[in-house]
Amino acid sequence: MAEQAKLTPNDYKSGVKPIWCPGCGDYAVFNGVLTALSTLQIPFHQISIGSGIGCSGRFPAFVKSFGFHGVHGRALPLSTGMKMANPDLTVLTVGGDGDAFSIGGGHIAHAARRNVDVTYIVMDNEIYGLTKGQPSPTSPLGLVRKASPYGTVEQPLNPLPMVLATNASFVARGFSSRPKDLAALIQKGIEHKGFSFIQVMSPCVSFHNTYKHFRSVTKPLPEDHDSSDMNSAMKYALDQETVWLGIFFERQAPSYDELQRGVQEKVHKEGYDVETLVRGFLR
Amino acid sequence: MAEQAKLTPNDYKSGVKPIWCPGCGDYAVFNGVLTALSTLQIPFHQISIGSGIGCSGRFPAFVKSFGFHGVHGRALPLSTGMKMANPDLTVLTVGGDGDAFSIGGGHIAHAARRNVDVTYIVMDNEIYGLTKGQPSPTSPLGLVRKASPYGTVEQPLNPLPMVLATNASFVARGFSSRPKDLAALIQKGIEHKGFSFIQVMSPCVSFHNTYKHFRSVTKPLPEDHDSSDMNSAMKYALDQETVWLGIFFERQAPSYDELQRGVQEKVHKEGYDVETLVRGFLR
Amino acid sequence: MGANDLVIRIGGESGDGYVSTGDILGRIAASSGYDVYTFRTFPAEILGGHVMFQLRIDVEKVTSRGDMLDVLVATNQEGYEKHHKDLHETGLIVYDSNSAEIPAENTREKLGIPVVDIARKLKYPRGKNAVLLGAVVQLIGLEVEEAETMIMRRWGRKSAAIGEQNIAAMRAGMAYAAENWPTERQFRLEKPHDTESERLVIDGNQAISMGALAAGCRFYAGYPITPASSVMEFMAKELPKFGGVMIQAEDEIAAINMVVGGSFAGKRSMTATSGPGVALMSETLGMASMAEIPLVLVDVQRVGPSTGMPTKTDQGDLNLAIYGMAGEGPKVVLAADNVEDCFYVMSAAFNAAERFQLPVLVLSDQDLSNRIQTVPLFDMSRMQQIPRVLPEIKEGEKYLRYTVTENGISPMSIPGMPGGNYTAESLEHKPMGAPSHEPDNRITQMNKRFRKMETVAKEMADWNLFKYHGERKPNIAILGWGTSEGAVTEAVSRCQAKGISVGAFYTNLLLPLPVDVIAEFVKDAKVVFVPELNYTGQYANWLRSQMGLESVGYYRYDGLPFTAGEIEAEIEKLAAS
Amino acid sequence: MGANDLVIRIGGESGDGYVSTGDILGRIAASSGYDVYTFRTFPAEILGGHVMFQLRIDVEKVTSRGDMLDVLVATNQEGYEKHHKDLHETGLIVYDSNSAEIPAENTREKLGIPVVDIARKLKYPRGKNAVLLGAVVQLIGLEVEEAETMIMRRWGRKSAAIGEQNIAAMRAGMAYAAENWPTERQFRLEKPHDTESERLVIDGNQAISMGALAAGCRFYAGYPITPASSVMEFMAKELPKFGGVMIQAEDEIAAINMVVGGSFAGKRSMTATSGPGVALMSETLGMASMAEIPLVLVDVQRVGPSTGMPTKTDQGDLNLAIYGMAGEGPKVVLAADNVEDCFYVMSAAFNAAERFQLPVLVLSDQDLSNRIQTVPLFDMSRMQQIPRVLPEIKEGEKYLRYTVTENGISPMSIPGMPGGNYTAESLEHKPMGAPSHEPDNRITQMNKRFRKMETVAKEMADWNLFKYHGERKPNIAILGWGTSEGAVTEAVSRCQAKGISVGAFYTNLLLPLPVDVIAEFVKDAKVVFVPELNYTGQYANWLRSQMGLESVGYYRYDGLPFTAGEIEAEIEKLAAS
Ligand SMILES: Cc1ncc(C[n+]2csc(CCOP(=O)(O)OP(=O)(O)O)c2C)c(N)n1
Ligand SMILES: Cc1ncc(C[n+]2csc(CCOP(=O)(O)OP(=O)(O)O)c2C)c(N)n1
Ligand code: SF4
Ligand code: SF4
Ligand SMILES: [Mg+2]
Ligand SMILES: [Mg+2]
Repeated sequence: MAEQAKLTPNDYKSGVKPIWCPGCGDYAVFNGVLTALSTLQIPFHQISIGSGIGCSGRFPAFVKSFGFHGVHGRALPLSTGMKMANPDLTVLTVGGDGDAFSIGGGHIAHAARRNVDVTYIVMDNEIYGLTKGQPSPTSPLGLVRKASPYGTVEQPLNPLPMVLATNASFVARGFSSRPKDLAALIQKGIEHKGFSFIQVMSPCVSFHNTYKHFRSVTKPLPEDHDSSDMNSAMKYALDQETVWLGIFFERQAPSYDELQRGVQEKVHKEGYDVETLVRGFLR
Repeated sequence: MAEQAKLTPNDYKSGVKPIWCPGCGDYAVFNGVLTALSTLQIPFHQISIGSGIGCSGRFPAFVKSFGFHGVHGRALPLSTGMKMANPDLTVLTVGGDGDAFSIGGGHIAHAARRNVDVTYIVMDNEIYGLTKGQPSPTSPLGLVRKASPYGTVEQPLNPLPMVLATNASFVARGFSSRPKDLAALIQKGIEHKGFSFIQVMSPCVSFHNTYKHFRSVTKPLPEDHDSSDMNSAMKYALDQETVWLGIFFERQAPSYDELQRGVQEKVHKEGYDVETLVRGFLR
Repeated sequence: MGANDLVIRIGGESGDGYVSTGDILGRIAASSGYDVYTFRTFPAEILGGHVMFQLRIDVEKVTSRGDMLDVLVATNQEGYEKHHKDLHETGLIVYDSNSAEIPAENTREKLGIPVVDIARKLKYPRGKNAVLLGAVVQLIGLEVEEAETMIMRRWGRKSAAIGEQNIAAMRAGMAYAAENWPTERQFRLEKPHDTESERLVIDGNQAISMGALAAGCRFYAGYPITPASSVMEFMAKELPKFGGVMIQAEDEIAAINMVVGGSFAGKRSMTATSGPGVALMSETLGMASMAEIPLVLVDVQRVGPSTGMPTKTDQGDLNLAIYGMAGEGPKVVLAADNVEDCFYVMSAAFNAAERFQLPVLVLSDQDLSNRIQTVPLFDMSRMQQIPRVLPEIKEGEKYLRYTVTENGISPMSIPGMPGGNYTAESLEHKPMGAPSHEPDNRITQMNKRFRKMETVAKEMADWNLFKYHGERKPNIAILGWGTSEGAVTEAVSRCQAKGISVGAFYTNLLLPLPVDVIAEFVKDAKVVFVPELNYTGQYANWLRSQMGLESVGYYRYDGLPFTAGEIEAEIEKLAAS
Repeated sequence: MGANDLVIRIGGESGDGYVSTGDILGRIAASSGYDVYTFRTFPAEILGGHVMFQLRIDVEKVTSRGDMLDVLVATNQEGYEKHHKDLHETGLIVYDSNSAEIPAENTREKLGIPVVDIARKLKYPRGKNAVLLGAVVQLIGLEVEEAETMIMRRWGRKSAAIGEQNIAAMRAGMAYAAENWPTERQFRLEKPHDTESERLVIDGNQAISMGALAAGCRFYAGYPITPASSVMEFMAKELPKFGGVMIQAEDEIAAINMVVGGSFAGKRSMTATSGPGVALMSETLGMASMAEIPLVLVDVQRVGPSTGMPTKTDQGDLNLAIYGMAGEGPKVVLAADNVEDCFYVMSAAFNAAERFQLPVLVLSDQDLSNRIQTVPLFDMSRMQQIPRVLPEIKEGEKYLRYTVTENGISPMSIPGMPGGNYTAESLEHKPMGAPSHEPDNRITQMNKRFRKMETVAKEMADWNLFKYHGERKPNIAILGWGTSEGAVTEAVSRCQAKGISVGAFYTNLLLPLPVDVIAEFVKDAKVVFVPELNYTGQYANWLRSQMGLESVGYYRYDGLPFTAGEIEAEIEKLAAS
């Protein structure tokens, strides 16, 4: 084989044109992923991206990699299946805040406790983009939309403390307006062995444009934040004033595929086959 | 009407005999609920109890009240419907750790952020009782059961920090071996206007007997814990050594029915009816 | 030249406002006394992308989107390329001559309008839409006053000045068309036949929502999904005004369980979703059937399977509605046949749910949900509410929730009723509600529950749920359901005019199927014809399974509704063979 | 007196170990060369409560649970009260005379054994079960050596001493029975006909699990649910030994999505659940159909709707399996007819899934899942694997995942294949996988996907999925499916012996229905008889919808499996009319 040329971010584009609105925050995430993949030089055929339904869920088709645009809210179980059936793959999971925290809200804790080695990037625009602007679980209180004509009365969820509380092994937050930091976070998430959760504040220019807001309230986590300290991570995550960016928490722990491989090795018996198993049930 | 005699805890028994195994922790929860109801002297017909499937899910039938033994994992949405359609009711929601944190894991955050005025009592036995002993999301690491013959490799979830992270307005933990404290917690949960979450360590004597374990690791929350302080609540909830008992966190906030009533009052128009509405669409 | 009926299509870039231009055009026609019927497509892109808006205007009742186009308004080159094939030989192309060029091989009449130039001249570049609107108003002969009123109502809503600017642009468009197009070649409509009667201009989802409110719905929980979201949004706005509650749930499973809880607690409760949501709800639907909880679920069908084509129409969920349950329990399935029907069918749905204590599914579809139609003002006297059968609670006697009765209906108490306490049960249960797995009790309760289906069939036969079009004893008997009614009705009329013996029967009630009524209708038919918007012929299959009825099918599954023309052609083929 | 066939039932308190006593009895008989077949009930209580265990022993093949009892072992009063009505007039009651009293009006033979006293005398009160076991072993004439071996294998597993104590108790029971019961009145079984051939003693869920492993399943995700949990538990134990993975998911929706992901990534993947789980999975099943993902879903049916009666059997999910999808897409539905079948049907299931790239549902049921049967050692040569069609990836050419082919099967690449990258798509899509809502493309892809169903019908016709019992051209043609096969087969033999022209046809393949094969079978029949364990006659309905076939139904829906006797009676009624 000829010597492999270094793959550029552009090489990771599938050629399918993103259908996002001009200015959508998801473009920055897209570019961040392309950059991270090219930095890590992961071969196309070793990448697999699972997603649910939403503007953000359209992501996989745009990347030159394997992908699966599944049903709404089940991107994590889908990706868990991929990774556990084929641990050699680099698996990304992508989707929106509705996909992740509303219909799919039950799955995050379980991916976290298994420590499935996938990188979950949630493009949080605090709105349902694809269905044209209904409030999402992260929408601010009082948001007026067609589905909330008198303003939402439900408190927004703050996903980071919730994910931290699952003891997930990598928890971070990025912002589409800080593309370089974002690309670096995504890269670190991919490099992290185990479950990586990255919330990206990714504004929806069409139904809830929050660029200005987040530009004013975001800040990189202070230098002295110790990302192995859960209490510190929790404190910054719970902060109601500043939306901190960066890696909140990180710990090393065996990933689910490693743990399962461990079990396989433990129970491995030379020459064991279905015939042996069946004969164990002879009368 | 004749003067109402005071209702005793026993009066709140429906007469249907609980099918739980002798010694099951759920009996203590049952008694705690009877006691709380009789302390509060809530009339039978004003109580409604929603549950999912599990040993614990059989609960409603045993109480003299309205009840709904629904499907697995949906006790909270079911109860939300009850309360919001009929805000005069005192609504309890009961179920197991599988019902609550596994199949139903996506609903807690939403009941919390709506601040639905129901009291959710999770009988956490760290096991699937009704289906005969499969590990649950709260089962300890390494638990060997038929479904985990080589020991579980998934980290257990710690529900309290997760619920705290949703900013739920009342978060507490009890233990079946402390029936008095438990009854008091349940009473406070019912009195609290808004979403009350009570995790009860309720051992399963048949498939995972944890009485001894919890007797040794539980302790009432220290006197100086300030239950309005989220950071303190989180610290005690995250504690890996001691399983603290009591009210971790409590805050006053309008409940969902109050918020919705607010909207109704705001938009109320005298004389408005469907005919008026329809005529607004005349060509 | 004067026409009874015109089909006008606007093709262009989404986001440029052409859809709302089409909408205004429809409202001008409607307020002038015409009947209108709209049809549109959605782009693949989130914003932008090609879109078309079609409007049919008739001097009297219009029931389908129409076949070929009389007027094509091409706002850009794509607008011409994509649609010119659908234009009548005698049709007219109106186009923005600043943005599109009509190729030499075109044989149709055309009128280019320098829309951009005209708008620029008015110093109001955003007036492009109004210029084109004016041109069309002029060409088809609508009243300028009506047009001005509508423009003010829509574009002038936020600022009267903008309204005025658009009126000026509209007048400029009119003037240009008047100057550049000979009066005798105008596509002038005859005067409308009925300008007096009160008529509504609404789409199917609005009709469903108003129907639900009129039927007494006071609790709604839902989850956004195209094309059902607008029901939820309507209810969000209106329910609080009626003291009701609408909850946007975290997912469909939560929504349906909230609905179950709301209904249990005594409120008429509903949700609306589309296929994927119905699939998710099916576990709880079975529970509602078992626990005997009234509820209404509207399925606004879209193209499946799975995410499919969310903005396209289909009748692919009939199987799911009828059969989508683990195990077996009673339920009722209804379908709405047209926009007007969407209103009244909700009354039947809630009454069936409450009367028989079971889940009721109502099938609508993307086309019905989105199309705007003129319909007669609703008749509220048709919305009588049949209440839940409440128990008489007797002192000292235990109330038995699942009492075994002859008609299967057991009086149902409501939380808050003294002495009425019981536990609704998803397990098989005894009359008092406690779980039981005794074989005999099981048989008794199954029989009781299924007796409700006989009661449903008996009682609902009188609920005005059947429609006949054309002959009552035709040679060609058409059995259709739901959204196809309009196109089929029109095709039946046309074929009758040609001397073909044809008639169509539509029933809102699909489960239980009114077998006797259908048998009577098809008794003397030479052929039974079943057109459906799906691949496998689900209704034909249902008819065969329920009554052994053989039929000839005609299936469309490309996401588009039927045209009257294609049904007409099929009928003619059958008549000829 | 020597019998070919004995039906023995033990009735008593759950938790007292009588179920495992029955189980050991069965294993003694099986290891002695008899054919056995068990049937049991479950108590309502979590622990404790009344339970019965039934065992049928035959000198040759046994296919159903039997009709009336030959021996009733009553371990307490309830054990007598609940079951004595099911005892043959000539049957024997063996009872613990310390715990139960047989009322005077009893007309059957009885043998009271002071079980408690005997056990106490042995200073081993827990030996009660072994005492009773010994009595039965003696009465029906099983070999004492086999009995001792089995006791050691089971009760002596943990401690040899306990095993020995139980053997002593068993011998005491034998001795008591020998002394107190005249040899000539013993219920002695004839010698078994075949003691040589290798036979397995397993239940349906074990057969399914082993079948899955033999069929190459290497990824399993599931969620506990009665009566499917033991498949998951079996896989948890065995899969890691084969380098596979079993995940207990957080719910059924997660489970099926993991399975989709696992299959997409290249492993033969499955899940097993029961009705409520299937309902929850139906959204994702539609997605698998759309995205063309192979997967196997086993539905171990229980009584519905909803939570229903989880420990009772039913055939109520056929409709759901066939029709439970939003919109329309190809899938395959299979049913297992007996315990042996459970093994082989998994091969067909995985081969169909992989070959045709679609979801395959396998219907089993509570009775099949739990009953322990002697079956011939599995023939591994019948488990050949048909692989997925992989693409040939060509340099510089874009791989088209959903290529339009004649047989509908598009070569499917696997993550990890260089150049094979594509996106599996739940939206309607173009051949390369990108979403599309173009009408023409929709038609092309729908046709392509549904062509797979024709290919399925053609290819699977040769997969050995049809069984005939009795006459091939009978007057009374029985069409059954699944778990009823055993009882029906037995009834057919009995009726044939009485000179009735009767035969039964069973197909594992229910969707697509092998219409031609069935038509051929029923061609000359006077009547088609369809017995089912459900209320509405789902298979009969399916037959009518697919081929207009009219039939006489016989439905049982009380949670119990058929007996051969009741089917026999129905056949005789039909023969007489
Ligand atoms: C089961 C199901 N329910 C609902 C929908 C409709 N739906 C599509 S995307 C979406 C939410 C989109 O919001 P989010 O996940 O935040 O993604 P975004 O579009 O904002 O990126 C919904 C409700 C669906 N496709 N499937
Ligand atoms: C949809 C569905 N899936 C699975 C089941 C089976 N099931 C019944 S109870 C239960 C879990 C019980 O565990 P938990 O919720 O902890 O309650 P416990 O019995 O321990 O009180 C399961 C999985 C079901 N009834 N429905
Ligand atoms: S609607 Fe919002 S989220 Fe969707 S593509 Fe447009 S900007 Fe992005
Ligand atoms: S199995 Fe466990 S949880 Fe269930 S009733 Fe018995 S002790 Fe309680
Ligand atoms: Mg979003
Ligand atoms: Mg539990």
